[in-house]
Amino acid sequence: MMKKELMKVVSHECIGENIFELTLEGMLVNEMKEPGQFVHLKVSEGSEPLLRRPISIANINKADEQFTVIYRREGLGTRVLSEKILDQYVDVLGPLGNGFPVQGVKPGETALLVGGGIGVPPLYELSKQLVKKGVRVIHVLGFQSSSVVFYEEKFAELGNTYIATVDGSYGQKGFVTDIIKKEEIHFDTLYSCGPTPMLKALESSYHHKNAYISLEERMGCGIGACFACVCRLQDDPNGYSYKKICSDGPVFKVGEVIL
Amino acid sequence: MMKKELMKVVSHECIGENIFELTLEGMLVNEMKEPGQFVHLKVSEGSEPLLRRPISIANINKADEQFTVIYRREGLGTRVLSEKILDQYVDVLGPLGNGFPVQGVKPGETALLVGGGIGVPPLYELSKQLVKKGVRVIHVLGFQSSSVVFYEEKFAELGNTYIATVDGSYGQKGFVTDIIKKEEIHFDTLYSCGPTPMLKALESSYHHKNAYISLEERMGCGIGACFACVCRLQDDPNGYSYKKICSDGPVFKVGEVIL
Amino acid sequence: MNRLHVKLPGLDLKNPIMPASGCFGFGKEYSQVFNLSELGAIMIKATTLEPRFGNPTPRVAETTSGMLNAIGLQNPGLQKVLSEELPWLEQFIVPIIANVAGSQVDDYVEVAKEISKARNVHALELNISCPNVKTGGIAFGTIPEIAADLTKRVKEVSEVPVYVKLSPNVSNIVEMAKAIEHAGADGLTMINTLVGMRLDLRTGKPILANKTGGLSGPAIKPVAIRMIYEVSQAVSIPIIGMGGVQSAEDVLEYFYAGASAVAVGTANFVDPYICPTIINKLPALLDKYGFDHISECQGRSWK
Amino acid sequence: MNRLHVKLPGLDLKNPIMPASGCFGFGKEYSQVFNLSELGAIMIKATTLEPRFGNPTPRVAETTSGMLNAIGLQNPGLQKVLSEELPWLEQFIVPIIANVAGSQVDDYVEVAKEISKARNVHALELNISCPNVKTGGIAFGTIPEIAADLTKRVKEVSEVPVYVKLSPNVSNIVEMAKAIEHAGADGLTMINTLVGMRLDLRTGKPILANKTGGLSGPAIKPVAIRMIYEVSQAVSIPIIGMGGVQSAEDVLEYFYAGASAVAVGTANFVDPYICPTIINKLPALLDKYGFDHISECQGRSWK
Ligand SMILES: Cc1cc2nc3c(=O)[nH]c(=O)nc-3n(C[C@H](O)[C@H](O)[C@H](O)COP(=O)(O)OP(=O)(O)OC[C@H]3O[C@@H](n4cnc5c(N)ncnc54)[C@H](O)[C@@H]3O)c2cc1C
Ligand SMILES: Cc1cc2nc3c(=O)[nH]c(=O)nc-3n(C[C@H](O)[C@H](O)[C@H](O)COP(=O)(O)OP(=O)(O)OC[C@H]3O[C@@H](n4cnc5c(N)ncnc54)[C@H](O)[C@@H]3O)c2cc1C
Ligand SMILES: Cc1cc2nc3c(=O)[nH]c(=O)nc-3n(C[C@H](O)[C@H](O)[C@H](O)COP(=O)(O)O)c2cc1C
Ligand SMILES: Cc1cc2nc3c(=O)[nH]c(=O)nc-3n(C[C@H](O)[C@H](O)[C@H](O)COP(=O)(O)O)c2cc1C
Ligand code: FES
Ligand code: FES
Repeated sequence: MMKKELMKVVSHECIGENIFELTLEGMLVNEMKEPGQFVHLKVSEGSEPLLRRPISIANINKADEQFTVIYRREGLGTRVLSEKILDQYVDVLGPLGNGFPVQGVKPGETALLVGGGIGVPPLYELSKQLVKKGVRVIHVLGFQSSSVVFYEEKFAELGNTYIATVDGSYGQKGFVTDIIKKEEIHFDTLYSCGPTPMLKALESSYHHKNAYISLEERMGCGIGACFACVCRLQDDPNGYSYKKICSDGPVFKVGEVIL
Repeated sequence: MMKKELMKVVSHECIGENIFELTLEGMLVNEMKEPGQFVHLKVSEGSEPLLRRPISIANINKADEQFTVIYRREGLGTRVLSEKILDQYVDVLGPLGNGFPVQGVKPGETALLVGGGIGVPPLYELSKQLVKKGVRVIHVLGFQSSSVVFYEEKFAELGNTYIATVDGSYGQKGFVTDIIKKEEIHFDTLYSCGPTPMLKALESSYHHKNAYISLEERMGCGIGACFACVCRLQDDPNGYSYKKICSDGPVFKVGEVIL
Repeated sequence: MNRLHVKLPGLDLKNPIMPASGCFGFGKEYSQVFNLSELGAIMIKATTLEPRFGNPTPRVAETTSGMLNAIGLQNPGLQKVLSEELPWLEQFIVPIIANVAGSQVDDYVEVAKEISKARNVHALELNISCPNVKTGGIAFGTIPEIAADLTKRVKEVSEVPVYVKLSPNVSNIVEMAKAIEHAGADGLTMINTLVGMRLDLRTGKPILANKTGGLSGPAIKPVAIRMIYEVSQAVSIPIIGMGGVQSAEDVLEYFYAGASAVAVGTANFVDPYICPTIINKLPALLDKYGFDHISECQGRSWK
Repeated sequence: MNRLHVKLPGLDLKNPIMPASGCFGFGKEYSQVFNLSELGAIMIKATTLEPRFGNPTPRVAETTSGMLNAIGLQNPGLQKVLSEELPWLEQFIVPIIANVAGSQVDDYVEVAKEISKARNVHALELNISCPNVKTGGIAFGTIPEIAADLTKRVKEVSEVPVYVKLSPNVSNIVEMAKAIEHAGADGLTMINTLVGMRLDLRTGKPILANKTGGLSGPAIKPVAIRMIYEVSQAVSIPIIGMGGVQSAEDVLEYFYAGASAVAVGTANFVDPYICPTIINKLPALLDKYGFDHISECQGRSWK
């Protein structure tokens, strides 16, 4: 069930250039289930910024009633968020949306998790849940450059982890799709989150596969009421059918919606 | 010379119901001269609130490059200000305006300082400077009720101090003007700051006296450029003459401007 | 005595607070958050004769203390609203105000005629002011004669009272309001969004795919208050006010200006509990300012 | 090469940043803070034929991310501006844009004729859009024919190029702009303030003594951007843009929208150093987005 709660900052660290890892504590954590769901954060009391900001859940720690998000400082909202200090509170609405189906892969099978930039965070909770289930995980994570690489070791603890950077300053130079081909990675299920061009490239290569992708769109309500975040369906490209990324997604099966 | 400076909070205390005493440190203090001048504070970085807030200088401590203001938490601006903590910074523009003329009274003479509510603060620096000059000071301070009385002892250290409260919960019940009459206070010069009805009452009783009053008005720029804070002159009530409270005032000689 | 009870044409409101059209869908999402029967009324999403997909995305962009939207009246069309959305809402004890939109007069008339027959629709709100659709919408909202004609035509067929939603993007809001009153409207709702735009610093292009969008939120409140102040003195039909309402204090300001009920739009996105929160805070606020009943506040700025 | 140099009718600007009329007086106060020669130009406070005291106080009220003002064109009148204010400004190397206001056409004509002869006045800005004076002002700003006629009359007598300042309180800003261009204006400045109001929660009455006031500040920026975007595509005379500018980024957005120079109003009150600060930050911003010269940004949203 979606809840709204003022959650306490229990840790907040800069883990890369403009990349922050924020852990919040509160009862809302008990509602979190699927990896790939997101929270909608109100970062200030007033109307500056006015709207909430959607951020993916990167790690769920039910024992301590804590969860973690990883975000990039972009504009006003994430800048204000980045100024929160220990013991301050953040207004959280969540968990929202439908995440990655862990049941989409069986124990013993292989799952490939492909993340790009700030799309990497939700894959961490996903990977944890898959490993727990007995699934073999392989991670291919793409970043702009070495300064914004994060969580490499954490992912490596869970499974094979390849890093690509666009400028070659870390890991292999190039895009995640290059690595998948070069390393001849085979998998039963693909899970991905990242920039649309990356998702499009994956879709065109693996549309026949069991693949799930997580989308982004500018949001208003985050709960399905305002129609800000709709996308069209591939089998009705000019019709009236649609999905809402916030409440039907953000994760869709590859081939379902138009990227 | 007016300056703009980010000044450091060196002390911030609640000294009455919704009454705060804030001390700031920085080089701008070196520019402060007359008691009764004010500073124009920007309490947040963004546009919420957008405009600066005028607050009188209550105490100047040149030795430590510190000054103090006392303010009442009213609306958004003073609420945000009240949340500033030690070592944070406040954006100060000042000192602004023309204060109380200390040269309006000679050593050995008696000055009566009459304050109402949140008009009391600038009288403290004034009283200090008068005492230093060898002037005998008498304070008559009016407040709404006991919960918002402040600085009684500090004023008492400088001279005779009478307190009036509207509801009689502290000091004498009634208005400052009642006390002046009842106590048969005699004086050479009158200085006053407080709500307009109080100033009007003083004006009608003491218009023939050497008296100075400090006015308030909603302000834009605070420096004389926007014409938000003009008032008319008593000797040209319907003409084009005017004074700007921010830059010609806030202190005027009684009888000069229309209240 | 219910201190918040307000009676308007067609509407017996247990309190004067309702979500604004387009900011609450057809209620389903918010029903997960609170009991919709707590609301004074619900203004449902604009309904058009045929289904609409609306504009391409991005459809929203934030501005200082406001937001732009260009949803483009996406909705499932009259038939589905009648067969699915409205019946679903019948489980709640709350009057529905159906927001009606179209590209031409006949569309409005057709939708109004059918939707006004629905059991829980107690009033219509003619959306003659949507800035985000290419045809119709805003033209109806800026030319008094056209608005008046539309109002008349809809009044002829509607089985419930008709409120007309005014656009703030006009030179003379009073002239507009009077023309609509004269044409027989039972009430006014105001204001719809101001037309605005935001550009992307990197590309230089508009952030919204539709380029322009409707500005809502606290930024526009002073414009709404001014218009309601002016219009409420010039007409004798009631006004449901909206634009940037975020708190019980804002509701009071709208009543002072001349509104008889208040709708909450953008603030629902910020805080899904905002409507019940405001409703619960209103009695204490009436106490604070010494009112027995909320209707005592109505028009206080000019009365 | 001066990357900020902009040439407009009558105006050779070392940079495209200038304080907006009414937000900088006649420069004296801000000259205590920085050297006015740093500015691209100065738009001085509205000048009328006779001195004006303006409206009663309170004249300003704050709103969410904006402010309302109802100064009422207080100014010392044409003669004093000619004999005192303008000569004082001659010590600075900065072109002056004289904001001209009046209650009737003849007033405008008279002021324009005289003030355009002043040595440092390089252009006029016809204020046909002040919402805060009872007579004139806004009527000129909402009816295209009246605005066009006024423009023509002033053009006949002015010795310098004439810019006309548009009101945003109109149904059709493009129609207005075209009529004014057609009448011979050399440029446009936009936008003036939106008409708004704020009520006092305690009394229920308007905070401003004038009741309504002009809304300025960041709240109105999306409306200004949209209007400049529309007008710049419809006319071929240049636009000086304004409304909520607070940063070099805002200036870029105005250029993208279609402005050729930018004025800063309310932000001067927030930060008296804002104009030189923006000017100093612009070159680095041009670097960041890969422009050699600021004029490359002009109209990028639609070009
Ligand atoms: C489902 C979902 C999950 C996300 N998860 C993460 C995450 O885990 N970590 C992370 O760093 N970012 C994530 N994002 C992107 C994040 O929401 C934006 O970076 C953030 O909203 C930018 O806000 P801002 O105020 O800093 O930037 P601004 O550019 O100032 O934002 C202005 C407006 O644009 C919207 N906006 C801007 N960029 C985006 C974007 N890419 N997607 C959606 N809205 C945007 C903002 O929400 C806001 O309304 C996610 C987005 C979505 C939709
Ligand atoms: C020269 C001068 C000196 C002052 N000195 C003090 C002082 O020492 N201590 C103190 O507590 N207060 C003082 N005030 C009053 C103080 O400025 C206001 O209480 C304060 O601005 C209220 O801001 P707010 O955001 O809390 O309230 P809000 O009501 O939310 O303010 C909204 C707007 O109204 C203006 N405003 C509201 N009330 C006043 C007022 N009484 N005078 C001027 N503007 C107002 C604000 O500046 C702001 O622009 C002084 C005012 C002036 C003009
Ligand atoms: C996302 C969104 C969608 C809207 N859709 C509609 C609509 O379908 N019909 C309508 O009449 N108004 C619509 N509006 C306007 C609102 O009903 C309301 O008039 C406006 O947003 C001002 O109120 P606010 O500032 O509280 O949001 C919409 C507003 C928003 C923000
Ligand atoms: C206090 C104040 C006084 C103003 N006086 C004038 C004026 O005399 N003439 C004029 O054309 N515009 C006047 N304006 C409008 C501004 O020049 C400008 O168009 C408007 O404020 C929008 O810009 P901003 O948001 O940067 O303030 C005034 C604005 C303010 C806030
Ligand atoms: S963000 Fe409102 S429907 Fe998705
Ligand atoms: S506040 Fe601007 S002139 Fe006084």
